[in-house]
Amino acid sequence: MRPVRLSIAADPANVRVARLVAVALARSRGYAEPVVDDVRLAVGEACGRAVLTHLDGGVDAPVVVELAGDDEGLAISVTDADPADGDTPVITLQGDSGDPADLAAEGIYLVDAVAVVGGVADHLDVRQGPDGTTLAMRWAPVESLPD
Amino acid sequence: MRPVRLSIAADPANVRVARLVAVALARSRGYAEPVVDDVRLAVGEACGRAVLTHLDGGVDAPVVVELAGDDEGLAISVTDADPADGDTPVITLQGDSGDPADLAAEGIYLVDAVAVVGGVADHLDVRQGPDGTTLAMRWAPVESLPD
Amino acid sequence: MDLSLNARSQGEFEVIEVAGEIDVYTAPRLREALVDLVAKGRHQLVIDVERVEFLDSTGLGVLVGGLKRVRSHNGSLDIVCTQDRLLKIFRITGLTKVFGIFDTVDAAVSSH
Amino acid sequence: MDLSLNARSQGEFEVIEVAGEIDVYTAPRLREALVDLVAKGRHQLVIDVERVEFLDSTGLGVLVGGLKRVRSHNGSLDIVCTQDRLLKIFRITGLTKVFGIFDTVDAAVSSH
Ligand SMILES: Nc1ncnc2c1ncn2[C@@H]1O[C@H](COP(=O)(O)OP(=O)(O)O)[C@@H](O)[C@H]1O
Ligand SMILES: Nc1ncnc2c1ncn2[C@@H]1O[C@H](COP(=O)(O)OP(=O)(O)O)[C@@H](O)[C@H]1O
Repeated sequence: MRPVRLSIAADPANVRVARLVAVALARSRGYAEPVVDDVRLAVGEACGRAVLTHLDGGVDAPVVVELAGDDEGLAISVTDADPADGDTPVITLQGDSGDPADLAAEGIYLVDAVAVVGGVADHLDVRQGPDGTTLAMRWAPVESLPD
Repeated sequence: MRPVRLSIAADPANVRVARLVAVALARSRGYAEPVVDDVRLAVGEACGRAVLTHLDGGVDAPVVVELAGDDEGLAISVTDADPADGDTPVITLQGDSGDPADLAAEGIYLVDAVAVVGGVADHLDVRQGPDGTTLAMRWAPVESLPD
Repeated sequence: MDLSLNARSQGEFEVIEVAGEIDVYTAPRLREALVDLVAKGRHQLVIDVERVEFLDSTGLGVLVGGLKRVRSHNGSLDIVCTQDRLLKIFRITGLTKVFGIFDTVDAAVSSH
Repeated sequence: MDLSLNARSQGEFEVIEVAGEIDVYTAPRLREALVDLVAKGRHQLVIDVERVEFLDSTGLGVLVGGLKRVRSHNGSLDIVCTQDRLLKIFRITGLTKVFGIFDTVDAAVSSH
Protein backbone atom coordinates (compact mmCIF):
# COMPACT_ATOMS: atom_id res chain seq x y z
CA MET A 1 0.00 0.00 0.00
CA ARG A 2 1.35 3.36 -1.00
CA PRO A 3 1.02 6.26 1.41
CA VAL A 4 -2.09 8.08 2.50
CA ARG A 5 -2.17 11.53 4.01
CA LEU A 6 -5.11 12.78 6.01
CA SER A 7 -5.48 16.42 6.98
CA ILE A 8 -8.11 17.02 9.63
CA ALA A 9 -9.47 20.34 10.80
CA ALA A 10 -8.85 20.68 14.53
CA ASP A 11 -12.18 19.28 15.68
CA PRO A 12 -12.47 16.48 18.25
CA ALA A 13 -15.08 14.84 16.01
CA ASN A 14 -12.42 14.34 13.33
CA VAL A 15 -10.13 12.25 15.51
CA ARG A 16 -12.26 9.19 14.95
CA VAL A 17 -11.83 9.58 11.20
CA ALA A 18 -8.08 9.32 11.71
CA ARG A 19 -8.51 6.26 13.94
CA LEU A 20 -10.69 4.64 11.31
CA VAL A 21 -8.16 5.15 8.54
CA ALA A 22 -5.34 3.84 10.73
CA VAL A 23 -7.33 0.75 11.66
CA ALA A 24 -8.19 0.08 8.01
CA LEU A 25 -4.54 0.37 7.06
CA ALA A 26 -3.35 -1.86 9.90
CA ARG A 27 -5.93 -4.55 9.06
CA SER A 28 -5.10 -4.39 5.36
CA ARG A 29 -1.45 -4.97 6.26
CA GLY A 30 -2.42 -8.15 8.08
CA TYR A 31 -1.80 -7.11 11.69
CA ALA A 32 -3.55 -9.15 14.38
CA GLU A 33 -6.35 -7.47 16.31
CA PRO A 34 -4.32 -6.69 19.46
CA VAL A 35 -1.86 -4.74 17.30
CA VAL A 36 -4.74 -3.09 15.46
CA ASP A 37 -6.05 -1.99 18.88
CA ASP A 38 -2.65 -0.50 19.67
CA VAL A 39 -2.60 1.38 16.36
CA ARG A 40 -6.14 2.68 16.98
CA LEU A 41 -5.18 3.90 20.45
CA ALA A 42 -1.86 5.44 19.40
CA VAL A 43 -3.36 7.36 16.50
CA GLY A 44 -6.33 8.43 18.62
CA GLU A 45 -4.03 9.73 21.35
CA ALA A 46 -1.67 11.49 18.97
CA CYS A 47 -4.48 13.15 17.03
CA GLY A 48 -6.48 14.03 20.13
CA ARG A 49 -3.41 15.69 21.58
CA ALA A 50 -2.73 17.59 18.34
CA VAL A 51 -6.36 18.71 17.95
CA LEU A 52 -6.51 19.99 21.53
CA THR A 53 -3.17 21.72 21.05
CA HIS A 54 -4.57 23.52 17.99
CA LEU A 55 -7.79 24.45 19.79
CA ASP A 56 -5.88 25.69 22.83
CA GLY A 57 -3.47 27.71 20.72
CA GLY A 58 -6.08 29.00 18.28
CA VAL A 59 -4.16 27.38 15.44
CA ASP A 60 -6.29 27.29 12.31
CA ALA A 61 -4.20 24.85 10.25
CA PRO A 62 -5.16 21.20 10.02
CA VAL A 63 -3.53 18.34 11.85
CA VAL A 64 -1.72 16.12 9.35
CA VAL A 65 -1.64 12.34 9.61
CA GLU A 66 0.61 10.36 7.27
CA LEU A 67 0.21 6.62 7.00
CA ALA A 68 2.29 4.11 5.08
CA GLY A 69 2.82 0.40 5.20
CA ASP A 70 5.74 -1.37 3.59
CA ASP A 71 8.14 -4.25 4.13
CA GLU A 72 9.59 -2.43 7.11
CA GLY A 73 6.24 -2.31 8.84
CA LEU A 74 3.68 0.34 9.49
CA ALA A 75 4.67 4.00 9.84
CA ILE A 76 2.21 6.65 10.99
CA SER A 77 3.05 10.21 11.87
CA VAL A 78 0.87 12.93 13.34
CA THR A 79 1.99 16.53 13.00
CA ASP A 80 0.52 19.57 14.68
CA ALA A 81 1.17 23.13 13.56
CA ASP A 82 1.60 24.62 16.99
CA PRO A 83 4.92 26.46 17.08
CA ALA A 84 7.06 25.29 19.97
CA ASP A 85 7.58 28.21 22.34
CA GLY A 86 8.18 28.74 26.03
CA ASP A 87 4.57 27.85 26.81
CA THR A 88 4.74 24.43 25.23
CA PRO A 89 5.15 21.83 27.92
CA VAL A 90 8.20 19.69 27.42
CA ILE A 91 6.91 16.28 26.51
CA THR A 92 8.41 13.56 28.64
CA LEU A 93 8.27 10.09 27.23
CA GLN A 94 6.90 7.33 29.44
CA GLY A 95 8.98 7.75 32.58
CA ASP A 96 7.84 7.55 36.15
CA SER A 97 5.06 10.07 36.32
CA GLY A 98 4.06 9.34 39.90
CA ASP A 99 0.47 9.02 41.00
CA PRO A 100 -1.77 10.32 38.20
CA ALA A 101 -4.53 10.99 40.73
CA ASP A 102 -2.42 13.75 42.23
CA LEU A 103 -2.20 15.50 38.88
CA ALA A 104 -5.93 15.60 38.46
CA ALA A 105 -7.05 19.14 38.09
CA GLU A 106 -9.25 17.71 35.34
CA GLY A 107 -7.14 19.36 32.69
CA ILE A 108 -7.02 17.78 29.31
CA TYR A 109 -3.35 16.81 29.62
CA LEU A 110 -4.09 14.99 32.83
CA VAL A 111 -3.06 11.64 31.45
CA ASP A 112 -0.09 12.09 29.15
CA ALA A 113 -1.29 11.18 25.68
CA VAL A 114 2.27 10.91 24.41
CA ALA A 115 3.14 8.42 27.09
CA VAL A 116 0.21 6.30 25.95
CA VAL A 117 1.44 6.46 22.36
CA GLY A 118 4.89 5.42 23.54
CA GLY A 119 3.30 2.56 25.44
CA VAL A 120 1.56 1.03 22.43
CA ALA A 121 3.80 1.84 19.44
CA ASP A 122 6.82 -0.35 18.75
CA HIS A 123 8.82 2.79 18.25
CA LEU A 124 8.05 6.45 18.86
CA ASP A 125 10.02 9.43 17.73
CA VAL A 126 9.01 12.91 18.93
CA ARG A 127 10.33 15.76 16.82
CA GLN A 128 9.70 19.28 18.03
CA GLY A 129 10.41 21.80 15.31
CA PRO A 130 9.78 25.53 15.06
CA ASP A 131 6.59 24.87 13.07
CA GLY A 132 5.12 22.14 15.18
CA THR A 133 5.55 18.73 16.71
CA THR A 134 5.54 15.39 14.94
CA LEU A 135 4.87 12.10 16.66
CA ALA A 136 6.30 9.42 14.36
CA MET A 137 5.21 5.91 15.30
CA ARG A 138 6.27 2.59 13.85
CA TRP A 139 5.17 -0.99 14.18
CA ALA A 140 7.31 -3.93 13.08
CA PRO A 141 6.06 -5.89 10.07
CA VAL A 142 3.89 -8.92 10.72
CA GLU A 143 5.73 -12.21 10.26
CA SER A 144 3.69 -13.39 7.30
CA LEU A 145 1.56 -11.01 5.31
CA PRO A 146 -1.63 -12.32 3.74
CA ASP A 147 -1.55 -12.40 -0.06
CA MET B 1 -17.83 18.56 11.50
CA ARG B 2 -15.08 20.67 10.06
CA PRO B 3 -13.38 19.56 6.86
CA VAL B 4 -11.16 16.59 6.29
CA ARG B 5 -8.75 16.22 3.41
CA LEU B 6 -7.41 12.85 2.36
CA SER B 7 -4.53 12.52 -0.09
CA ILE B 8 -4.08 9.03 -1.44
CA ALA B 9 -1.22 7.71 -3.53
CA ALA B 10 -2.58 6.38 -6.82
CA ASP B 11 -3.03 2.78 -5.73
CA PRO B 12 -6.28 0.86 -6.21
CA ALA B 13 -5.90 -0.44 -2.66
CA ASN B 14 -6.24 3.12 -1.33
CA VAL B 15 -9.68 3.69 -2.83
CA ARG B 16 -11.30 1.75 -0.04
CA VAL B 17 -9.69 4.07 2.51
CA ALA B 18 -11.46 6.97 0.82
CA ARG B 19 -14.77 5.08 0.81
CA LEU B 20 -14.36 4.33 4.48
CA VAL B 21 -13.78 7.96 5.41
CA ALA B 22 -16.75 9.08 3.30
CA VAL B 23 -19.01 6.51 4.91
CA ALA B 24 -17.88 7.53 8.39
CA LEU B 25 -18.58 11.16 7.61
CA ALA B 26 -22.00 10.44 6.08
CA ARG B 27 -23.03 8.31 9.07
CA SER B 28 -21.79 10.90 11.54
CA ARG B 29 -23.94 13.47 9.75
CA GLY B 30 -26.99 11.30 10.33
CA TYR B 31 -27.71 10.16 6.77
CA ALA B 32 -29.84 7.04 6.38
CA GLU B 33 -28.13 3.90 5.09
CA PRO B 34 -29.41 4.15 1.49
CA VAL B 35 -27.80 7.60 1.24
CA VAL B 36 -24.66 6.28 2.93
CA ASP B 37 -24.57 3.59 0.22
CA ASP B 38 -24.80 6.29 -2.44
CA VAL B 39 -21.97 8.24 -0.84
CA ARG B 40 -19.83 5.08 -0.65
CA LEU B 41 -20.45 4.32 -4.31
CA ALA B 42 -19.94 7.88 -5.55
CA VAL B 43 -16.65 8.30 -3.70
CA GLY B 44 -15.49 4.85 -4.76
CA GLU B 45 -16.23 5.60 -8.39
CA ALA B 46 -14.68 9.05 -8.34
CA CYS B 47 -11.52 7.85 -6.59
CA GLY B 48 -11.24 4.70 -8.70
CA ARG B 49 -11.47 6.80 -11.83
CA ALA B 50 -8.86 9.26 -10.53
CA VAL B 51 -6.46 6.52 -9.41
CA LEU B 52 -6.67 4.75 -12.77
CA THR B 53 -6.20 8.07 -14.55
CA HIS B 54 -3.01 8.66 -12.55
CA LEU B 55 -1.75 5.14 -13.20
CA ASP B 56 -2.54 5.36 -16.92
CA GLY B 57 -0.86 8.75 -17.21
CA GLY B 58 2.09 7.94 -14.98
CA VAL B 59 1.10 10.80 -12.70
CA ASP B 60 2.98 10.57 -9.43
CA ALA B 61 0.95 13.07 -7.39
CA PRO B 62 -1.72 11.88 -4.98
CA VAL B 63 -5.45 11.98 -5.58
CA VAL B 64 -7.05 14.48 -3.22
CA VAL B 65 -10.39 13.93 -1.52
CA GLU B 66 -11.98 16.78 0.42
CA LEU B 67 -14.92 16.08 2.69
CA ALA B 68 -17.09 18.48 4.64
CA GLY B 69 -20.48 18.38 6.24
CA ASP B 70 -22.42 21.44 7.25
CA ASP B 71 -25.94 22.83 7.39
CA GLU B 72 -26.06 22.79 3.62
CA GLY B 73 -25.40 19.09 3.48
CA LEU B 74 -22.47 16.94 2.61
CA ALA B 75 -19.84 18.09 0.12
CA ILE B 76 -17.15 15.76 -1.18
CA SER B 77 -14.74 16.50 -3.99
CA VAL B 78 -12.21 14.25 -5.67
CA THR B 79 -9.41 15.84 -7.65
CA ASP B 80 -6.94 14.15 -9.92
CA ALA B 81 -3.70 15.75 -11.10
CA ASP B 82 -3.89 14.57 -14.69
CA PRO B 83 -3.54 17.61 -16.94
CA ALA B 84 -6.42 17.84 -19.39
CA ASP B 85 -5.03 17.49 -22.90
CA GLY B 86 -6.22 16.13 -26.23
CA ASP B 87 -5.93 12.56 -24.99
CA THR B 88 -8.30 13.07 -22.09
CA PRO B 89 -11.67 11.65 -23.00
CA VAL B 90 -14.40 14.23 -22.77
CA ILE B 91 -16.52 13.20 -19.82
CA THR B 92 -20.17 12.96 -20.70
CA LEU B 93 -22.56 13.14 -17.84
CA GLN B 94 -25.26 10.50 -17.62
CA GLY B 95 -26.83 10.67 -21.07
CA ASP B 96 -27.91 7.83 -23.29
CA SER B 97 -24.81 5.73 -23.64
CA GLY B 98 -26.46 2.97 -25.67
CA ASP B 99 -25.87 -0.69 -24.98
CA PRO B 100 -22.93 -1.04 -22.59
CA ALA B 101 -22.33 -4.60 -23.82
CA ASP B 102 -21.27 -3.20 -27.19
CA LEU B 103 -18.61 -1.07 -25.56
CA ALA B 104 -17.04 -4.01 -23.83
CA ALA B 105 -13.46 -4.29 -24.91
CA GLU B 106 -12.92 -4.90 -21.21
CA GLY B 107 -11.27 -1.53 -20.81
CA ILE B 108 -11.41 0.09 -17.44
CA TYR B 109 -13.64 2.94 -18.58
CA LEU B 110 -16.17 0.48 -19.91
CA VAL B 111 -18.84 1.63 -17.54
CA ASP B 112 -18.62 5.36 -17.13
CA ALA B 113 -17.63 5.96 -13.52
CA VAL B 114 -18.63 9.62 -13.75
CA ALA B 115 -22.12 8.68 -14.90
CA VAL B 116 -22.44 6.48 -11.83
CA VAL B 117 -21.36 9.34 -9.59
CA GLY B 118 -23.93 11.55 -11.30
CA GLY B 119 -26.52 8.87 -10.70
CA VAL B 120 -26.07 8.70 -6.95
CA ALA B 121 -25.02 12.21 -5.90
CA ASP B 122 -27.72 14.83 -5.39
CA HIS B 123 -25.58 17.21 -7.38
CA LEU B 124 -22.41 16.74 -9.39
CA ASP B 125 -20.15 19.38 -10.78
CA VAL B 126 -17.28 18.37 -13.07
CA ARG B 127 -14.52 20.94 -13.37
CA GLN B 128 -11.75 20.25 -15.85
CA GLY B 129 -8.82 22.57 -15.31
CA PRO B 130 -5.32 22.65 -16.75
CA ASP B 131 -3.97 20.85 -13.66
CA GLY B 132 -6.59 18.15 -13.37
CA THR B 133 -10.24 17.30 -13.00
CA THR B 134 -12.40 17.77 -9.93
CA LEU B 135 -15.63 15.89 -9.34
CA ALA B 136 -17.54 17.92 -6.75
CA MET B 137 -20.50 16.04 -5.28
CA ARG B 138 -23.15 17.24 -2.89
CA TRP B 139 -25.94 15.67 -0.90
CA ALA B 140 -28.79 17.66 0.61
CA PRO B 141 -28.87 17.87 4.41
CA VAL B 142 -30.89 15.28 6.27
CA GLU B 143 -34.18 16.63 7.60
CA SER B 144 -33.34 16.21 11.25
CA LEU B 145 -29.79 15.69 12.43
CA PRO B 146 -29.19 13.62 15.55
CA ASP B 147 -27.91 15.66 18.46
CA MET C 1 -13.57 -6.82 3.56
CA ASP C 2 -11.69 -8.33 0.67
CA LEU C 3 -13.01 -10.38 -2.24
CA SER C 4 -13.73 -14.08 -1.92
CA LEU C 5 -14.70 -16.36 -4.81
CA ASN C 6 -16.18 -19.83 -4.72
CA ALA C 7 -17.07 -21.77 -7.87
CA ARG C 8 -19.05 -25.00 -8.12
CA SER C 9 -20.53 -26.96 -11.01
CA GLN C 10 -24.27 -27.51 -11.19
CA GLY C 11 -24.87 -29.62 -14.32
CA GLU C 12 -23.68 -27.68 -17.33
CA PHE C 13 -23.75 -24.47 -15.28
CA GLU C 14 -20.91 -23.04 -13.26
CA VAL C 15 -22.07 -21.10 -10.21
CA ILE C 16 -19.63 -18.49 -8.90
CA GLU C 17 -20.43 -17.17 -5.45
CA VAL C 18 -18.77 -13.85 -4.82
CA ALA C 19 -18.47 -12.28 -1.36
CA GLY C 20 -16.90 -9.04 -0.16
CA GLU C 21 -16.06 -6.02 -2.26
CA ILE C 22 -15.74 -5.99 -6.05
CA ASP C 23 -13.92 -2.78 -6.74
CA VAL C 24 -11.03 -1.25 -8.64
CA TYR C 25 -8.64 -3.21 -6.42
CA THR C 26 -10.27 -6.65 -6.43
CA ALA C 27 -12.02 -6.72 -9.82
CA PRO C 28 -8.88 -8.12 -11.55
CA ARG C 29 -9.19 -11.27 -9.42
CA LEU C 30 -12.77 -11.75 -10.55
CA ARG C 31 -11.70 -11.23 -14.15
CA GLU C 32 -9.00 -13.89 -13.82
CA ALA C 33 -11.49 -16.34 -12.37
CA LEU C 34 -13.90 -15.78 -15.25
CA VAL C 35 -11.15 -16.04 -17.86
CA ASP C 36 -9.98 -19.33 -16.28
CA LEU C 37 -13.47 -20.82 -16.30
CA VAL C 38 -14.05 -19.91 -19.93
CA ALA C 39 -10.62 -21.35 -20.82
CA LYS C 40 -11.71 -24.60 -19.15
CA GLY C 41 -14.73 -24.71 -21.42
CA ARG C 42 -17.31 -23.52 -18.88
CA HIS C 43 -19.57 -21.19 -20.83
CA GLN C 44 -22.80 -21.24 -18.82
CA LEU C 45 -22.05 -18.98 -15.87
CA VAL C 46 -24.22 -17.89 -12.96
CA ILE C 47 -22.66 -15.23 -10.76
CA ASP C 48 -24.22 -15.01 -7.32
CA VAL C 49 -23.54 -11.58 -5.79
CA GLU C 50 -25.89 -11.96 -2.80
CA ARG C 51 -22.95 -11.72 -0.40
CA VAL C 52 -21.25 -8.85 -2.19
CA GLU C 53 -21.05 -5.74 -0.03
CA PHE C 54 -19.81 -3.30 -2.61
CA LEU C 55 -19.72 -3.26 -6.39
CA ASP C 56 -18.32 -0.46 -8.52
CA SER C 57 -18.15 0.21 -12.24
CA THR C 58 -14.81 -1.62 -12.55
CA GLY C 59 -16.58 -4.72 -11.23
CA LEU C 60 -19.45 -4.18 -13.64
CA GLY C 61 -16.91 -3.85 -16.44
CA VAL C 62 -15.49 -7.26 -15.55
CA LEU C 63 -19.00 -8.76 -15.56
CA VAL C 64 -19.71 -7.25 -18.98
CA GLY C 65 -16.34 -8.56 -20.21
CA GLY C 66 -17.29 -12.04 -18.95
CA LEU C 67 -20.62 -11.82 -20.72
CA LYS C 68 -18.92 -10.94 -24.01
CA ARG C 69 -16.51 -13.82 -23.60
CA VAL C 70 -19.12 -16.51 -22.94
CA ARG C 71 -21.41 -15.16 -25.67
CA SER C 72 -18.66 -15.69 -28.23
CA HIS C 73 -19.02 -19.38 -27.25
CA ASN C 74 -22.83 -19.23 -27.36
CA GLY C 75 -22.80 -19.30 -23.55
CA SER C 76 -24.62 -17.25 -20.93
CA LEU C 77 -23.79 -15.18 -17.86
CA ASP C 78 -26.59 -14.52 -15.42
CA ILE C 79 -26.55 -12.61 -12.16
CA VAL C 80 -28.20 -13.63 -8.90
CA CYS C 81 -28.97 -10.49 -6.94
CA THR C 82 -31.80 -9.27 -4.70
CA GLN C 83 -29.93 -6.50 -2.85
CA ASP C 84 -31.40 -3.10 -3.61
CA ARG C 85 -28.09 -1.28 -3.32
CA LEU C 86 -26.49 -3.49 -5.97
CA LEU C 87 -29.56 -3.51 -8.22
CA LYS C 88 -29.41 0.28 -8.13
CA ILE C 89 -26.01 0.40 -9.81
CA PHE C 90 -27.10 -2.14 -12.45
CA ARG C 91 -30.02 0.17 -13.14
CA ILE C 92 -28.01 3.41 -13.23
CA THR C 93 -25.63 1.93 -15.76
CA GLY C 94 -28.38 0.41 -17.90
CA LEU C 95 -27.06 -3.10 -17.27
CA THR C 96 -30.40 -4.47 -16.12
CA LYS C 97 -31.16 -4.69 -19.86
CA VAL C 98 -27.92 -6.55 -20.57
CA PHE C 99 -27.84 -9.24 -17.88
CA GLY C 100 -30.46 -11.70 -16.79
CA ILE C 101 -30.86 -10.85 -13.09
CA PHE C 102 -32.53 -13.49 -10.91
CA ASP C 103 -33.56 -13.92 -7.28
CA THR C 104 -32.01 -17.38 -6.91
CA VAL C 105 -29.48 -19.63 -8.62
CA ASP C 106 -32.24 -22.09 -9.48
CA ALA C 107 -34.28 -19.39 -11.16
CA ALA C 108 -31.25 -18.43 -13.23
CA VAL C 109 -30.53 -22.02 -14.24
CA SER C 110 -34.13 -22.89 -15.10
CA SER C 111 -34.47 -19.77 -17.26
CA HIS C 112 -32.43 -21.56 -19.94
CA MET D 1 -20.13 4.33 17.33
CA ASP D 2 -21.01 7.18 19.60
CA LEU D 3 -21.19 7.27 23.40
CA SER D 4 -24.21 6.03 25.31
CA LEU D 5 -24.71 6.37 29.04
CA ASN D 6 -27.18 4.61 31.30
CA ALA D 7 -27.31 5.20 35.04
CA ARG D 8 -29.29 3.23 37.63
CA SER D 9 -29.34 3.17 41.41
CA GLN D 10 -28.41 0.00 43.26
CA GLY D 11 -28.81 0.77 46.97
CA GLU D 12 -26.46 3.58 47.87
CA PHE D 13 -24.45 2.91 44.70
CA GLU D 14 -24.99 4.48 41.33
CA VAL D 15 -24.08 2.21 38.43
CA ILE D 16 -23.23 3.96 35.17
CA GLU D 17 -23.14 1.70 32.15
CA VAL D 18 -21.13 3.21 29.35
CA ALA D 19 -21.20 1.93 25.76
CA GLY D 20 -19.43 3.06 22.60
CA GLU D 21 -16.36 5.24 22.40
CA ILE D 22 -15.01 7.44 25.18
CA ASP D 23 -12.65 9.75 23.39
CA VAL D 24 -11.64 13.38 22.99
CA TYR D 25 -15.02 14.03 21.34
CA THR D 26 -17.38 12.21 23.70
CA ALA D 27 -15.52 12.43 27.03
CA PRO D 28 -17.15 15.79 27.86
CA ARG D 29 -20.56 14.05 27.94
CA LEU D 30 -19.28 11.51 30.42
CA ARG D 31 -17.83 14.31 32.54
CA GLU D 32 -21.18 16.11 32.58
CA ALA D 33 -22.95 12.94 33.64
CA LEU D 34 -20.51 12.41 36.52
CA VAL D 35 -20.72 16.03 37.62
CA ASP D 36 -24.55 15.80 37.60
CA LEU D 37 -24.59 12.65 39.70
CA VAL D 38 -22.22 14.12 42.27
CA ALA D 39 -24.33 17.30 42.37
CA LYS D 40 -27.35 15.11 43.15
CA GLY D 41 -25.50 13.66 46.15
CA ARG D 42 -24.56 10.34 44.54
CA HIS D 43 -21.01 9.70 45.75
CA GLN D 44 -20.69 5.92 45.46
CA LEU D 45 -20.14 5.35 41.74
CA VAL D 46 -19.55 2.18 39.79
CA ILE D 47 -18.66 2.73 36.15
CA ASP D 48 -19.23 -0.30 33.97
CA VAL D 49 -17.13 -0.07 30.80
CA GLU D 50 -17.75 -3.62 29.57
CA ARG D 51 -19.49 -2.32 26.46
CA VAL D 52 -16.95 0.42 25.75
CA GLU D 53 -15.18 -0.12 22.45
CA PHE D 54 -12.57 2.58 22.73
CA LEU D 55 -11.13 4.58 25.60
CA ASP D 56 -8.43 7.21 25.31
CA SER D 57 -6.51 9.34 27.77
CA THR D 58 -9.14 12.08 27.66
CA GLY D 59 -11.65 9.51 28.88
CA LEU D 60 -9.26 8.36 31.57
CA GLY D 61 -8.84 11.97 32.59
CA VAL D 62 -12.59 12.29 33.09
CA LEU D 63 -12.61 9.12 35.20
CA VAL D 64 -9.76 10.45 37.35
CA GLY D 65 -11.62 13.74 37.67
CA GLY D 66 -14.73 11.87 38.81
CA LEU D 67 -12.69 9.96 41.35
CA LYS D 68 -11.29 13.19 42.79
CA ARG D 69 -14.76 14.65 42.99
CA VAL D 70 -16.37 11.75 44.85
CA ARG D 71 -13.37 11.35 47.16
CA SER D 72 -13.83 14.91 48.36
CA HIS D 73 -17.23 13.65 49.61
CA ASN D 74 -15.70 10.48 51.05
CA GLY D 75 -17.20 8.56 48.14
CA SER D 76 -15.83 5.97 45.77
CA LEU D 77 -15.51 5.38 42.06
CA ASP D 78 -14.89 1.83 40.89
CA ILE D 79 -14.51 0.47 37.40
CA VAL D 80 -16.03 -2.72 36.03
CA CYS D 81 -13.82 -3.97 33.22
CA THR D 82 -12.62 -7.34 31.97
CA GLN D 83 -11.61 -6.34 28.42
CA ASP D 84 -7.89 -6.75 27.87
CA ARG D 85 -7.62 -3.86 25.46
CA LEU D 86 -9.09 -1.44 28.00
CA LEU D 87 -7.16 -2.91 30.92
CA LYS D 88 -3.99 -2.32 28.89
CA ILE D 89 -4.47 1.43 28.83
CA PHE D 90 -5.25 1.52 32.57
CA ARG D 91 -1.98 -0.32 33.06
CA ILE D 92 0.10 1.86 30.71
CA THR D 93 -1.06 4.98 32.51
CA GLY D 94 -0.55 3.52 35.97
CA LEU D 95 -4.26 3.87 36.75
CA THR D 96 -4.68 0.26 37.84
CA LYS D 97 -3.18 1.49 41.12
CA VAL D 98 -5.66 4.36 41.38
CA PHE D 99 -8.99 2.70 40.62
CA GLY D 100 -10.58 -0.40 42.02
CA ILE D 101 -11.13 -2.51 38.89
CA PHE D 102 -13.61 -5.37 39.17
CA ASP D 103 -14.99 -8.14 36.97
CA THR D 104 -18.63 -7.47 37.83
CA VAL D 105 -20.80 -4.73 39.30
CA ASP D 106 -21.61 -6.99 42.28
CA ALA D 107 -17.92 -7.53 42.99
CA ALA D 108 -17.39 -3.75 42.96
CA VAL D 109 -20.34 -3.10 45.28
CA SER D 110 -19.49 -5.86 47.75
CA SER D 111 -15.86 -4.65 47.99
CA HIS D 112 -17.09 -1.78 50.19
N1 LIG E 1 -9.52 23.89 23.88
C1 LIG E 1 -10.00 22.73 24.28
N2 LIG E 1 -9.42 22.08 25.29
C2 LIG E 1 -9.88 20.89 25.69
N3 LIG E 1 -10.94 20.27 25.14
C3 LIG E 1 -11.54 20.89 24.14
C4 LIG E 1 -11.12 22.13 23.65
N4 LIG E 1 -11.95 22.49 22.64
C5 LIG E 1 -12.82 21.51 22.50
N5 LIG E 1 -12.59 20.55 23.40
C6 LIG E 1 -13.32 19.33 23.59
O1 LIG E 1 -14.11 19.01 22.48
C7 LIG E 1 -15.46 18.90 22.86
C8 LIG E 1 -16.38 19.18 21.72
O2 LIG E 1 -16.07 20.43 21.14
P1 LIG E 1 -17.16 21.30 20.42
O3 LIG E 1 -16.45 22.29 19.55
O4 LIG E 1 -18.07 21.86 21.46
O5 LIG E 1 -17.95 20.26 19.48
P2 LIG E 1 -19.47 19.79 19.64
O6 LIG E 1 -20.30 21.05 19.72
O7 LIG E 1 -19.75 19.01 18.39
O8 LIG E 1 -19.55 18.95 20.89
C9 LIG E 1 -15.54 19.86 24.00
O9 LIG E 1 -16.65 19.62 24.80
C10 LIG E 1 -14.22 19.62 24.71
O10 LIG E 1 -14.20 18.52 25.53
N1 LIG F 1 -3.26 1.55 -15.56
C1 LIG F 1 -4.24 0.78 -15.10
N2 LIG F 1 -5.39 0.69 -15.78
C2 LIG F 1 -6.39 -0.06 -15.30
N3 LIG F 1 -6.34 -0.75 -14.16
C3 LIG F 1 -5.22 -0.69 -13.47
C4 LIG F 1 -4.12 0.07 -13.88
N4 LIG F 1 -3.16 -0.07 -12.95
C5 LIG F 1 -3.63 -0.86 -12.02
N5 LIG F 1 -4.88 -1.24 -12.31
C6 LIG F 1 -5.72 -2.10 -11.57
O1 LIG F 1 -5.31 -2.28 -10.24
C7 LIG F 1 -5.08 -3.66 -9.99
C8 LIG F 1 -4.06 -3.87 -8.90
O2 LIG F 1 -2.89 -3.13 -9.19
P1 LIG F 1 -1.48 -3.62 -8.67
O3 LIG F 1 -0.55 -2.47 -8.79
O4 LIG F 1 -1.12 -4.86 -9.44
O5 LIG F 1 -1.73 -3.97 -7.14
P2 LIG F 1 -1.68 -5.41 -6.46
O6 LIG F 1 -0.37 -6.03 -6.86
O7 LIG F 1 -1.76 -5.15 -5.00
O8 LIG F 1 -2.87 -6.20 -6.97
C9 LIG F 1 -4.67 -4.16 -11.34
O9 LIG F 1 -4.79 -5.55 -11.44
C10 LIG F 1 -5.62 -3.42 -12.24
O10 LIG F 1 -6.88 -3.93 -12.33
